[in-house]
Amino acid sequence: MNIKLVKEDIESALIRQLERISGEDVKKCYQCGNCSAGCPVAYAMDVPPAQMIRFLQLGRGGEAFGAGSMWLCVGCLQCYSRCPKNVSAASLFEALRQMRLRSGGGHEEVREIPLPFLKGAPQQALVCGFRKLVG
Amino acid sequence: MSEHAQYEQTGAFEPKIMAFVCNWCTYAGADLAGTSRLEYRPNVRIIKLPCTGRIDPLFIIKAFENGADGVLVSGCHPGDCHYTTGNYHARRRWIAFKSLMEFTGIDMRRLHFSWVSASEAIKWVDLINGITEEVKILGPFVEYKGLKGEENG
Amino acid sequence: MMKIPYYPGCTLNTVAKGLDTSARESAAALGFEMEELKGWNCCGAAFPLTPDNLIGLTAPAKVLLNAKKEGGGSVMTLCSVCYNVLKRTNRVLRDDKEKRSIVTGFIEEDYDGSIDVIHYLEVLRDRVGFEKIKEAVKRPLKGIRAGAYYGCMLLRPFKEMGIDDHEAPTIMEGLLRALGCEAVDFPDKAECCGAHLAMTRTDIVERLSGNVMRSAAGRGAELIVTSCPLCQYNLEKSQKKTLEETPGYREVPVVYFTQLLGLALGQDEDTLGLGKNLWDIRPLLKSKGV
Amino acid sequence: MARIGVFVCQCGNNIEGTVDTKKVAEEAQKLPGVVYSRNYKFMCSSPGQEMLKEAIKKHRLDGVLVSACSPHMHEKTFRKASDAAGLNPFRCEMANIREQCSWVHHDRTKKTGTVKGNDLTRMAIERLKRNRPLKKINIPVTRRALVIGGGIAGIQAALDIAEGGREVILVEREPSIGGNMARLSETFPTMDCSQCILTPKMVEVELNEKIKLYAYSEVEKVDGYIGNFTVRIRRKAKYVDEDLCTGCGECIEKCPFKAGSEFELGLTSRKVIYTPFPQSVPNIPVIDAPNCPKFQKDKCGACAVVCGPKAIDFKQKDTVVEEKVGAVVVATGYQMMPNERFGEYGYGRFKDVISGMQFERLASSSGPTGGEIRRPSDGKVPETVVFIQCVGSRDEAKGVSYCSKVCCMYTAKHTMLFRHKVKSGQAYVFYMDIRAGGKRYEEFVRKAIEKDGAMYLRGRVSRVYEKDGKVVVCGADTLSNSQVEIEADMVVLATAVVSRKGSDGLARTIGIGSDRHGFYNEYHPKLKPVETVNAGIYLAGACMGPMDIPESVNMGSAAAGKVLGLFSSEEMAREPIVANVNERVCNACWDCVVACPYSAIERFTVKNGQGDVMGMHAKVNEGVCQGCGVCVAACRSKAIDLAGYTDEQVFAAINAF
Repeated sequence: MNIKLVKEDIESALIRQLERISGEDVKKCYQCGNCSAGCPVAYAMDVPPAQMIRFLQLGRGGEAFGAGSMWLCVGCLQCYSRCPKNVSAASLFEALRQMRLRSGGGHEEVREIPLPFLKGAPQQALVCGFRKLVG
Repeated sequence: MSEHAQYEQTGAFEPKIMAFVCNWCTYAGADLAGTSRLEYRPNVRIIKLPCTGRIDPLFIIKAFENGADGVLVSGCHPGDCHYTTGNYHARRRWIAFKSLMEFTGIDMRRLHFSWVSASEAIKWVDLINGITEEVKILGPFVEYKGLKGEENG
Repeated sequence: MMKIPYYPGCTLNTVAKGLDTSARESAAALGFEMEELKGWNCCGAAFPLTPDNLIGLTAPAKVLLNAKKEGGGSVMTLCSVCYNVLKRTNRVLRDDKEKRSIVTGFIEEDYDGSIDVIHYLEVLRDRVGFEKIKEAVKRPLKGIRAGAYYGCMLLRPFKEMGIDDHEAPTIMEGLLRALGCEAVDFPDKAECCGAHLAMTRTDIVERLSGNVMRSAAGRGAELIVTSCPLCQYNLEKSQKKTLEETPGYREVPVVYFTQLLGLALGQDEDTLGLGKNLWDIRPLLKSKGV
Repeated sequence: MARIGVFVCQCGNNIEGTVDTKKVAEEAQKLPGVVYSRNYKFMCSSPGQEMLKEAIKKHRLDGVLVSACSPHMHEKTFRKASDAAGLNPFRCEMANIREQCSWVHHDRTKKTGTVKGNDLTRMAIERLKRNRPLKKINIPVTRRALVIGGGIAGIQAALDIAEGGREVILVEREPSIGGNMARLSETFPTMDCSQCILTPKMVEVELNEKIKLYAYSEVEKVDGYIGNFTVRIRRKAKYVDEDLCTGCGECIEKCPFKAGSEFELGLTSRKVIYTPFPQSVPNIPVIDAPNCPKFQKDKCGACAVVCGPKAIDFKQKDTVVEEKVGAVVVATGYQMMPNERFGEYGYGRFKDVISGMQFERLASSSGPTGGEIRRPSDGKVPETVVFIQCVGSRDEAKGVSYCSKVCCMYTAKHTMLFRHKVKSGQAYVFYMDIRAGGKRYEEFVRKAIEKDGAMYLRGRVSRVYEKDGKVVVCGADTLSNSQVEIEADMVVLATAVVSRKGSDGLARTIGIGSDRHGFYNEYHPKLKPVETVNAGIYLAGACMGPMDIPESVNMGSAAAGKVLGLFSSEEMAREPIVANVNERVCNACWDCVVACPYSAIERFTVKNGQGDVMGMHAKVNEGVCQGCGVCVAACRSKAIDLAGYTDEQVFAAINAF
């Protein structure tokens, strides 16, 4: 990958908006990798949490939005509870989702969800899932 | 035309500024402005004290009484005080004193409080030029001079 | 009899009925009554992860408001997720005046976060006491090696939940021992089960829940207890896959901690809803002579 | 009427260029009290100074004003010249017409500069008229030092001061000196054995006649000021008579009871009567009373039975001694952060998760395993060891924002020691950054990687759990962007260096500052690194912040140098710019006491001959006062003034404005 770094990207409105929504300051992260180490779904992510924050630090919103990682984070808060800098990667993932959902993009179509699941699953799974994944 | 021309007495009002500064930071900063040959308005007269914490509010009133049109108090930056906490005392005193001065009718643009370190010659220059300009616009401060006159007379 | 206002939440009214009924029966046996809130709504099933999402706080705020109006100084939950959402929302309303005014403005009634949100487990530990439960046990679950699965929502974030140490919790083990079980400690007891990914990514849930179950079974757990209906669902369901993939793995029943409590207190297996489980606990009980 | 002489310097053309010095001198001459005034090319030159001296004598001047450069430049020069001519140096004053006039106002017509030069000179003359002759203050100095803490920094300071010929009292809290360094196996980057280089120094302390060692003692109180401190030291009961004990060790041998060894960090146990380690200095055992059945149940007493010289004394009590010293070196060291705060790493729950300091003991040939690396759970030699750096350090969530500075180096050392002792072993190191700034440090770390094959992983560990006799480490390697899992036999945590428990209490006792982490504050972070705000009290070693052995030794020597400098004469002269109290005006409101940054003002009780209390007033300790004048401005009744900067002087200058 070749990234051309420019000040305008690093200070871009997009990143600031993500910070505002998430309540996080990406500069605080010093890239220790603890979030990626403890994240239960990082193995399935194309961009694991620490790297996602790194992209945001570099002003690369495109890479962060382009990755599917945000749809995998379930908010278990393992990252946040062990972060030495009190940064919540989960909040940043949620902010990415929120921005995507607010702009009309959704991740899942309700009709694609299997009927047996809809019948048998606890309501909370559906409520929570719909809130996080469906626009 | 050389720069000094603008400072020459042209009959216009030239304010007198009195500066109370601490020995370790601001006095040294003002010295540095000299060694760096920076130029600034000649309206200021410095009185050196060991620390801004030594400054009695009465000094300021006396300065006004003796013809100062503006007064500056300047010392080390918070945390840099040569005497550890002297400038914090000065700041606390200043906060209390400021409202009192306002109450007595002194325009707060005549009274300035600043931190200038031993390395901040440029800040010192800008500060003096700024205050001189500001006080010049305000015109002479006469209320307290009158008081002295009465007392002496 | 001590009365404690109780918020069941959606899932306990339907899929997780067993969690509800077993808890009520056990409470009665232990000397307190769970008084269901007259008016309640869904808590939203997820505390908003971003601080600017205030709309997500309105539903739980409404629940808390009703609880206060009904006169209790506290409200108790059973479901880990409800507990998490209500407790954290309550804290926001208590500590953040600005957010409180927006949220309460939206629900058109003020609520100041003044009630306490507590979990059934806390009542057992702090108000009833494990010692007293031990005395009340009629059917000691001797010889059963049970593992306690905490999941995420009961414990994290620690600063806000504070029910127990978030890295090495022991509250459920304390209960298990009081019931006569042998509590099995296993490393993955606070790892994620996959949660709502059950909806879209069963492969991930199977892997995460499978890890939890293998970790527990590896330490000799014959039974898992939990306090979250979604964890229960995931841990139970994913085992089909685990059985296929893991040689030597045998299914492990996953029940609510209240079901085990009810059992030990001598309640009827049917009213506890044990029959609804995918993996039946009863053969285990039989084999242990309980 | 005053007899003032005024000397206006041209400074070549530096002043003369924009200030008409002749005119300034003429204007000054007109002022009342000025009897002599002139300008001169270079006042600071020898002829200039001579001229000044002559004028003082010839015109019987009682005050001299030099209108020249900044007093920061030449005040000392002219005061010295005045003194030589018999004029009190504080009757010599300067007006700054160069740095603050001629150099900053470039008006070549000299109009601007001359106006200002006149003003500055006039103001200074009016001030000078009110200058009182002042005498330098002489303070007697007790040429004897107290060193608190017998770690390597304290040992170094004590030895250097003793070497300089002065007496030292060395106070150590533990039964033996040596500190944390005594625990270490080898030292980076040279890999020489810690005890081999430390023990000779400890023995030197014991043999040095100038050093009085109070082991198993604590400083309770420090009163006084530079040159004149009184120290109260509590000597904890050892239950062993130091004068009788020969250090034979028979009692330790025969003691049937055991307790966890503090020195070995719980890796093994020690007897209830013990010395921390075999090379202890002094080699006198102490009885751990809370764990001793003799004290708890009045049983046993075996030690007393076997002791030949009858040195065991169960009835011994704490004693308090008072010592007079002129300077204090604080060298109380550090401790490691309690690992229990790391639930995710399982310290305290998993036996094979140990701290770096415990690893030092495992690797030390005098340690519990005789230097073999054996894990605590089953004594097996571990093949795979994971080292985790920054456990606590740089972890704001756990309250430590700083870098502990030594962990990168000692972890590299650990991997080498491990590899040297377990040839087939593999070491893994989780790190965030490698900080190896120091002579031969970077090369040392590279050697650990390149020669001894330590696998360095850039990332942090999320959690550790036990599985089938292994400790599984789950971490991230951010360079390959992957989660990594290592089944290790043992995990070593490089825990943070933190201040000693109770360090802030000691700071209050001795009147020095500490930061929010409990480390002591130096006077100036760059230019006065061993001094404290309390004159005469110096710092050495890691009580100031994390530091390694060479730095601690540096600081110990530096502090000793400062102490010896202070002790170079029996009296200490200091500038007389100090506050003084007009006792009759003082109404004892104590605002000054509160305001003083140096605790230099005391509440003084006046008593008559019969000892009746007649009143109270503030009293300035001239030895401690630094002359800032904060008290003067704080005093409501104008009872305090500051010599050299009196209200009278300042008002005179303002009035001449």
